[in-house]
This record gives sequence, C-alpha cells and structure tokens, in this order.
Amino acid sequence: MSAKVKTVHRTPSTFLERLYVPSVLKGLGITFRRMFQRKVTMQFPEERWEVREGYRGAPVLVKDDEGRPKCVACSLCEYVCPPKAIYIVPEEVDDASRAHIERGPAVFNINMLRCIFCGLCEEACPEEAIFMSKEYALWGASRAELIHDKETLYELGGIRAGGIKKWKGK
Amino acid sequence: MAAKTPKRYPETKVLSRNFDVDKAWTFDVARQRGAYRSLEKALGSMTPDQVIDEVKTSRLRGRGGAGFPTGVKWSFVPKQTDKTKYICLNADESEPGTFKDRYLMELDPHLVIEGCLITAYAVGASMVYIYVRGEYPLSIERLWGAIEEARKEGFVGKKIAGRDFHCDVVVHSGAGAYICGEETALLESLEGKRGHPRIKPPFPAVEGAFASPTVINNVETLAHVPWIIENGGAAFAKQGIPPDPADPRSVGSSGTKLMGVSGDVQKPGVWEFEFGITLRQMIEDYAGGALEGRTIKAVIPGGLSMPVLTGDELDVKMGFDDLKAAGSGLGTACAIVMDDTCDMVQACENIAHFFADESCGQCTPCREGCHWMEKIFHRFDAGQGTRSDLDLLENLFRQIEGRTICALADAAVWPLRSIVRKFRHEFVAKMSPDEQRAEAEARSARQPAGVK
Amino acid sequence: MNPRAPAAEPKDVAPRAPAVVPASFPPAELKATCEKILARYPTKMAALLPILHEAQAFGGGWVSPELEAGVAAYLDLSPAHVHGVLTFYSMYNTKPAGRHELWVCRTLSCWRRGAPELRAKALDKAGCTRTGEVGEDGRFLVKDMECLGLCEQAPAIWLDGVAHANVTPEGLEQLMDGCE
Amino acid sequence: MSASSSPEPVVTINGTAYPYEPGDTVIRVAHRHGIDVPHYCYHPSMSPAGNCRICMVEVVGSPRPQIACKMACFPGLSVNTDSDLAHEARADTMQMLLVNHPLDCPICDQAGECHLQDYSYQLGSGRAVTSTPKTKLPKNQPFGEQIVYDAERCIKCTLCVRFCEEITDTNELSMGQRSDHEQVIMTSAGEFTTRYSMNIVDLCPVGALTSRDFRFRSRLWFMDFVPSVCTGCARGCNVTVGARMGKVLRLEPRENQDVNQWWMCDAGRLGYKHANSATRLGVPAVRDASGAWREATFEQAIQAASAALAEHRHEERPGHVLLDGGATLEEMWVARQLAAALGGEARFAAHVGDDGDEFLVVNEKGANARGAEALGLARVKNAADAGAAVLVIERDEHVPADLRAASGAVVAFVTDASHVPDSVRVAFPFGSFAERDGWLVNVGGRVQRLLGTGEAGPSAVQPFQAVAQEILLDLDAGHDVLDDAALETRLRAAPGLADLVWPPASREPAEVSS
Repeated sequence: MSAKVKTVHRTPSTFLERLYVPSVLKGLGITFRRMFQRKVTMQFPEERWEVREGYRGAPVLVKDDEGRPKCVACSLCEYVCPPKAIYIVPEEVDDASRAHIERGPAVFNINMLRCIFCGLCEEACPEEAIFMSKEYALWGASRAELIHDKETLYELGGIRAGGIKKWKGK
Repeated sequence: MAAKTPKRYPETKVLSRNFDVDKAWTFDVARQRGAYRSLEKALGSMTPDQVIDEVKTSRLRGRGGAGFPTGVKWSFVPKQTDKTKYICLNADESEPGTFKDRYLMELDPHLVIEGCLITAYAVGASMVYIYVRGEYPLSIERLWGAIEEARKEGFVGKKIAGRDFHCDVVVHSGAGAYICGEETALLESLEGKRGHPRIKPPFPAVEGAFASPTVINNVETLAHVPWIIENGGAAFAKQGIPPDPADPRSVGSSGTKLMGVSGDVQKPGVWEFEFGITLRQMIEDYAGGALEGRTIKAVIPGGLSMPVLTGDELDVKMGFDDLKAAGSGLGTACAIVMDDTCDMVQACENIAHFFADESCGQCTPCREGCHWMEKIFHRFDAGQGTRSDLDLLENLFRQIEGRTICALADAAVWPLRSIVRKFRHEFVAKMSPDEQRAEAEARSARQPAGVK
Repeated sequence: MNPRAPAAEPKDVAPRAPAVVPASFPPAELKATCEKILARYPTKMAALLPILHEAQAFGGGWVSPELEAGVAAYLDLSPAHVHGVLTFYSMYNTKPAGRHELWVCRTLSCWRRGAPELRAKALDKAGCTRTGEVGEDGRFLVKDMECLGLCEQAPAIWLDGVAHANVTPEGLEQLMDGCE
Repeated sequence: MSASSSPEPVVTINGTAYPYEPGDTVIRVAHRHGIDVPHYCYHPSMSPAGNCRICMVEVVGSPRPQIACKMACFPGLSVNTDSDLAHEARADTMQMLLVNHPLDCPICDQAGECHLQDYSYQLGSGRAVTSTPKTKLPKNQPFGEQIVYDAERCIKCTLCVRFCEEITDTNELSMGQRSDHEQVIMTSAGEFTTRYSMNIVDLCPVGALTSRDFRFRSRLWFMDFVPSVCTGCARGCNVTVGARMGKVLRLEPRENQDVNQWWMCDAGRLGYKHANSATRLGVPAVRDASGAWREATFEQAIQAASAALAEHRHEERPGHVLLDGGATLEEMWVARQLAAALGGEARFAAHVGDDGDEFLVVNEKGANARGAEALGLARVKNAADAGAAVLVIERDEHVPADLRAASGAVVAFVTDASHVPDSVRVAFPFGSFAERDGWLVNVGGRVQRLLGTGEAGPSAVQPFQAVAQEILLDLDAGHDVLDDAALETRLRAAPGLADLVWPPASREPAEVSS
C-alpha cells in the first residue's frame, strides 16, 4: 500500500467542556427562549405548506369540464419520461358522442418510486391531460402502492376546465 | 328623356334561322327548311378529307369555351385504326348563365343531328353519342324524337341517304354534374363511371370513349358544320373578326355565335351575332340594359368561369382574342350581369359555392381549395374578414390555378380573383373598423405624397 | 328579337308512386327498356347512368339499396362502383325522396333574380329546416341545385322533373299547394 | 453531360442525364436513381391517378409545375425536383391537404409512419394559416372485419380503390360522393371477397385505413422491427415483424419482386397469434419421478434429455426426430444429426391446405417443406408413421395432436406448453418464427432468411440447434458443435441445397454459438 496517511490534529476539550453543564444550560436557554416565540411547526397532515406556483409535485391525470378523461393514450409521455416511470396500454374507446376520440388508456401507471418530477410528461402532452400537481406528500405501505394507477391519477388530478391552450398561436 | 336609338348591331340568323319557325323540331318542317341537304351534299360529292379541309378553311373554333380550332381537332383522329370511332356531342351545358345549346336542341334538333352526322362522316365514326345534361328533359325528348324521325327517313342508321355510310345516334342523359362538361369527364360519365376528368395525354382524339378515337365537340360547334358545308368554309370565315395579321398564330373569331345575357337586365335572352358586337351593345340594345334605376356593376362575359369586367369595361368586342386581351375570356359568350345592388362579397360566396359543390373531388387543390375559398368569403360576409384574409385568398388563387388535372379549378379562380381585385373596396367595407383603418393607412402609404 | 322561351310548360303533377322493391332487376315493366338501353353501348357499364334513371323513376324517386344491388348485378358491376356513381351525380337520390321533388336553382343568375326568397319559401312550405331533406309530412324533398340552364328566365325551379321559370314566391306557393 | 451523344434516350433530372426506357415516367426514373420525389397516390404497381399533386416537379421551360407520376419521359425533357418552384408547389399541396385534416396524430395509429407527417415536416411551411372550421366526415367505419376507415383523415389518393380494382380485381371499394365530401365507400355487403384486403392498410399513406388487429396496440416508436419472412405458407412472403415487450404485434409485407412484390395475404398477416399464446413454454421443464412437471435450467434439462434419449436408444423404438415443416434448414440439419445418433432419421410434418390461389397463397403450408425435401427429410402424413424420439413443434396445425400423441417421443421442443404429449419427459421451449434465426426455402426454391427479434416471446429461449448439439455431445462425445455461421457454410454447400437460389452471405459470423 502506498497511500499516504495524514495525521489530523484534534484540540483536546477544556475542563468546562468536559463538565457538559454549561452546554446543557446553554441549550436549555435556547429552549426557554423559543417557548416565547412564534411556533413554526405545522400539524401535518392537517396543516400543509402553501405550495408556490410552478411547483412540480406528483404528475396526475385530469378530466375536462364535463368529467371526461382527457388522456388519449398517445404515449408521448411514456416516450419522453427519462426514468421510464410511465407505462401505458392504450385501448379503443367506444363513445359515439365523441367519435373523434377513439383512444384512451386501458392502463396508465406512473411509478412514483422512479418519477423524478422533471415535468417533461406535462410538457409533451398534446392534449393537456397530464399535469404536475402540487401534491408533495406521497407515501405507501408497500412499493406496489407507490405505483399510481389510472384511478389514483384521475382522483388526484380532478377536473381541469377550459380547452387546450398550448397550441394557440403556433 | 327622348331615347336616341343608335344603330343596332344586326342579328345574323344562321343557327337560329329556325328558332321562330313553328314546329321546326319535326322532320317535315326541318326538311322543308333545308335540313340534311348538307349531309347529302357531303356524302354525295365530298371526301371526308374535303369536309375536314372545308371546316379548317372556315376557321371554326370550338364554342364550348376553350375555342380550339375544330378542323384541327378532327385531323388528330387517326385515319387507320381497327377501333370504332365515336363522336361525342357535348350537350352537358352546365356552365351557369349558359342556355344557348338548349335552344338549339329544343328548337332545331335536326340541325344538331345533321352536324353530328357530317362530323362522323368526316372522321369515319360510326356512332354518335349526344351527352345531354339530365336537367334538359325537353332537349332529350326532342332529340330522341328527331333521331327516330330521321331514322325513318333514312338519315340515321344504315345506309344514310342511300350512301355507303352507316352511323347511329344515341342520346345519353347525364345526371347532374357540372364537371361532365369537361370532355374527359364526359367520357368517363358516358362509360358509366364517376365524372372524374382524365389526365391528358392521351387526348380523346386518340383514346377517348371506350378507349377508341373520339371527337368531342360542343353542340353549337357542330351545328355550324351544315352551313359551312353548304356555303363553303370561306364564306364562314368571312364573317366575324378576321385573324390579326400581325400575329401569325392568330385564328380570329370567324362566323356567328349564339350569345346570351342573363342576370340583372331587363330582357334576358339569347341572340345570334357575328363576332364583333360589343358586350355593351349586346346588353343595352338587346337585353334592354340595366333594370329600372340601376347601373351595371360587373359582367362575366361568358358563363361563370371567366374573369369579370366592370361596368366601365363593357366596350369590348365579343371575340375570342378581344376578350382575352381585355383580361377576360369569351367562354360560352353568355354573359351574366350584376348591377349596383349586387353585393360582390356574396356574389363571390355564391360563385365559390358553385365550384366547391361541383368539384369532382379528385385533385387536392381543387377539392380542398374551393371549399376553403367559400369559407373565407363566408367569413367576409359575416364581417369577420381581415386584410390578411385577402392575402390568403390571393395565395390560394395562386395555389389552385394550374395545379389540377382539369380546368375546373382555373375556372373557379378566374372570376373570384378578378372580383377580389376589382372590388377590393367592398371586401374592406365589410371588415372590422380596425382592419379598415389599417387598410386606409396602407393605401395612403402606397400613394405618392400629395395625391389624394 | 328575343325568341320564345322554350321551357317546358307545367303539366299535371301527380304524386309519385311508393317505392316497389323488385324481386330482381330489371322488373318486368323495365325489362324491355333496359335491354334497349344496353343495346346502345359497347360496354354494359356505359348503360349505368340511363338505367339508374329508370330505376329511380321506378323506385319512387330514389334508388334504394335493393334497387342499387339489383342494378349492379344486372350490369355485372361492383355494388361499390354503382354506389359511387349514384352519390356522385346530384340528380340521384339515395334516400326516400318524398312524394314530390322540388329543386331550386341557386346559381348566380337565379340568385340575382330572387332564388334565395324562393328557397326560403320552398323550405317553409315543405316544412323542413334545410335542403336535401324531406319535410315531416313526407310531401316534398327540396334540393339546392346548381344552374338548371334556365338563366334567361330566372329564377327557375324544377318540380317533379318539370321546369318552371320566372317563378315568384307567390307562384311557388300556388304550385306547391297544388301538390298532394 | 453525355445527353446529346448517348445513343439511348436520356432525361435530365436536376441537371444530370439519366437513361430511361420507353413508357417510363419521370417519377420512375427518379426513384430508380435514388432521387426523392414525394408521392401519396403513386404506387409503382398501379396506374397513376395523378390526384394528390405532391409529386410536382419543375419542368424546365414551363411556368407551371407538373406531376412527375404521370409525366412520360421524352428526349430533351429536363426537370428539377429540387427547385424553388417544385418546393413551393409541394408546400402549397401540403397546406391544402392539411386544411381539413383532423390533425389527431395523438390518437392516430399511423403517427410515426405517416406520409402526411413526414412531408409536412419536410415540405410544409410549419405554420397554420387559417382557423377555418374543418369539414366533418364519417369516422370509424368498418371495411370488412379487419379494417377501419376514417374519412376525415383520408386524402383521397384512391390507392385502396385502385388496389381492389387493379391488383385483386375484386372491386369492393369505390370513391363515393364528390367535392370535399368525397370519401372511400365499400360495397353494401361490407365484406371483402379478396384475401388480400389488409394490404390497403399498408398502402394508405395516412391513417385513414387502420387495421382492427393492430389498432391502438402500441406506438410504433416503441416497437422493434426486423426484416423476416412469413411462415404462414410456403410462399415465404417477405415481411417486417414488429414486436414489443414479448409480443408480436404486427406483420407487414416487405417488397420483394421475386416473391410477393409488395403484398401478403390476410391470413399470413394475422397468423402470428401463436407466438403470443398465454400458454407459451418459457423455460425448460422436466417430469419428475411422480410424473409432475417442474421447471429446470437448460443444463439440467439437457442432462435429463440426454439420459432419456440414451435410454430410448437402448429400447428398440424408432429414434426419429419429427420436425415442424416451418423449422429452419439449420434446425433440420442438426435434427438430422441427432436422429442419426439415435439410430433414426429426421422427418417433417406440415399441413397442406386447399386454398391456394394464383397470386400468393399456396396449398403447402410448411414454410420450409421444400427445404426439408431438399435435405432429404421424409414427410410424415399420418399417425402411423409418426413414431419419433424427439418432437420439434412450432405450429399446432403442422404437427397436430394425433401425430404428437402417436409419436411416443420422450423429448419435445415446443412453442406452446399445451403441445407437449404425455409420453414426453423433457420439454424445451422452442422459439416462434419471430424469435428464431435461420434459412427457409420457399415454394419457388428461393432460400430466405428468417430473422428473430429480441422483443418477441419469452426472454430465455435458447435456439434448438444449440440445445440439440449439447444433447448430441452428451450422446456422442465426438460430435463437433457448430455455430450458425458454420452451419450456414455447410448448408450452402450441401447437396440438394447448393442448387437453390441463395442470397449473398450476409450473416455476421458466430452470431449464435453454444
């Protein structure tokens, strides 16, 4: 072995430091002082942070004004997702009232263990069906629970009114 | 105001000589008035080539709109072929504003049949199909009646006029499609197909109906042939406008022409003139001029598919080359008149609707473009037009013209483009105030300083 | 001088017979006519347009799918080809056409001389909201047609195959009232 | 240029003179020489329709662009495919085509192989100039059982109509209506009589005609495509196999003028389903002492198979190897050696149908029956001849249940677990046509390459020739183990095979080795 060993010089503790009492008192002093200041702890999950605009939380699927799913399972988000967290199986949708929308997801899974919250799925979506929500508290009792399926994603997403805006002026 | 009657340009009744004769559509009356004399003359004393030469001498040009020299067209038919040759008479007179052939077929069907038979003799055809548009039931009835009468008298069928010439004549009824007036679409329709124009070449003279050599001519064109045979091509060529001596390729506009006027005039109708009458003479002297208290704003001189002339441009001679020089075209020589109460934006919408509706749907620019134009005109009419829409229209005209198999798309572009250019102010007047202001600014910027 | 207008005179207007579906095409009534038509052309296909005219008249103003299939079989044509031809030409109907068929010319000359008023009147009398439809009483099919070639006598209409020229809204009303 | 001095007629394209044959059109000459002329409605097998107007080129001396698909070549003709005029004309056409197009690419299955997308990217302006409402036309119309038509996406190129008129002569389709309502219509019966109907799905340059079978199954860009051969019958139509995540999703014909031109039959196209069977055998299985199956590694299974076959050799039962008629030449070659070691011979079985026609479908359904005969393999026709020690089965119809049961085989290579007869003690997974590499001989004696894709089938399948040679080693220690490249060299020189039409050698050496 030819690695060099560098000896680090440590300053020995003084007597007072070795007693610990002054440090304990100092700490107690901080505690007492804080008792009379404004509380900052939040009662999560009852209390939550106000999330700022532009925050990228969990990706979710949204429905339109009339509660119809917007996603057409074009799979562009699946294609663009860098960690390959999205998995889609498309199917034919038989809805005579919307004959021009023939396609929707049979399976739409987002693996939140893989998701890196980059927002590229939202960027890629031509139908404005997937959004980065403000949901930051994700938990599950098992790995399987953190794979969000279609129902979960729609539940998290809710309704997003208004037509598609991203192609205006393009 | 005491009307000063100017000298009227005279009518010359060649084709229309029997129009006023009672029951001229019956064989007896027609025969008495000279029907089938020319056929007998041609069969008896002329070779087919002599007939073609006579027609070439006459400088007869097609009366259907394009004005192609008829004799030249006939000479394209191959002499030596095993195939049956056909004559197709284009009586699918669907061009809006045009009704001259209807008069011929309803009032003098024997003249039409005689013209066909002489043509058949000239090119060696043994079958004549008269493709009449379905909207002319009386024409169909009169033609069939005339054919049967003529057959009985030995002028249709085997051994015509006792000579060794056999030719049958059949009337084929169309079913309502403007495009079938285009010669190759007519052939497709005759063959029992959708009226989709064919790509040329091959031209019908070489490969036409049922893949055989076929001559396709307008009713009026062939109706001229008996007179030419009877009086000689030179006599025909003397009428009308002679060729421009300065231009060796000029053919002039020889003979007479059935011309009509419809739309906003007092007495719409059809008359026969030698080429050379001016549009204004025709409209004012014969059609009675504009309606009471109105002035003429625009005229499409021939059918719907020619560029418009404004009320100030009417002193142009009715002739193939003269109208072309005036920026329009003779077309079918049946003018449509629009007066000052006519909203040119709505007129455009109406015209565009016609072409959009009648496009066969084959070529992309015509199928998509005609409807697109109609939608844009509709937008203008609803007050939502913009200046950029006018640019878009100009662009569309360029994109559609000359990019299709047949000329329907061109026919749609010509009148619309000329209206948009000549009546731009009417389009601007329908724009929003902001757009109008922008147009006014752009206008004054284009004007040199000091000019108001 | 303006020659006489040779448009057809009004004839007695009888309502159209209800459509009869023949067991095979051509039905006995049309056999001779169809054979005569076939003899005029070198190919069977060429007889399609005239035979469709006959079939439509026979079928009560429209060509039902059964008639269409019969014509196709009679002429050895693909049913698709026959349907394609049928839908290309505006004079054929592929839906029940009512007892009377009324065409209103909408092209420039007629439009300038009052066709829009005629059209509105016709739709109103027929009780339909748009052209190409049969009114609820099944009396009239009103169709927008492009130029009927009666421009010098504009505005023009066609009622059951008979042309009427210089029609006023009042005249049209009378004509339509005369139809059952 | 040698234009003037050349004895043969030439046409000038983009300034270079190219020879042409009488009757050639500009687009043919251009494509023959690798000059790209975009086209929708043109197809080399059909008459030009000239209606899409995207192939417009500049004709020198003419102010208007002309369509290259119908323009006949004549001496002195000079065209430019790359000039401003040509580009402008094409951009204009693209604009017209898109004005009523629904632009529903996220929904449309053609996305990724759509000529509208390609050309609008290459030739279009990339800008929308209008927000005019689009024409509404029927969507999702069934054309027969397998095809769905969307009139809004249709660009009315009429390729499908002309295919049914000119190639199959069955005329099920026609154009209907007119002007901007023009659309493709089907016979009132709504059924195809032709067995080649699904070719119109490939022909369709846009997403107007889609296959019911492939619709919405996968995005193209996720799939793996390999050039291979259809094994539905002995014609051996050249195909492209598309697969994803263990499933074959699509077969599409690939042009080969000597075999199938551009086409394939519907049965062949849909004849991939066995590759996706839910009962695919994925790993080797060995029957234990109680007769129950248990999974095994290849090493364990090979040992068990060698033992079973050695035992079989001692009993005086036929030591034949019975192969599926769709097995490759390599597999047959190795099977022949294995059979020799077992004291028997290699034989094959294949279905013979009665539905052959004059176009592509032939009665012989064994994709390599001709190759088997060339290798001298006897054909097993009935259960009485079926006795064998080893079975190799891909398709049920080639080695049906009665043959399997009558064989008394102890080792089986099967694609589907349900194909293992009761007598078998060791079962190996066998790849489907989409997973195996090898040579097939078609009915015309043409040797064609079957190529597997790693995207199809269970992931751990080992090639038959590798496994069988391992068994051979166990049975007969002196055997040389050959990789596929070595096998190919032998096959090319083998009697009976050397005279066939072989493509040039293209295989990289040692692609598969034991």
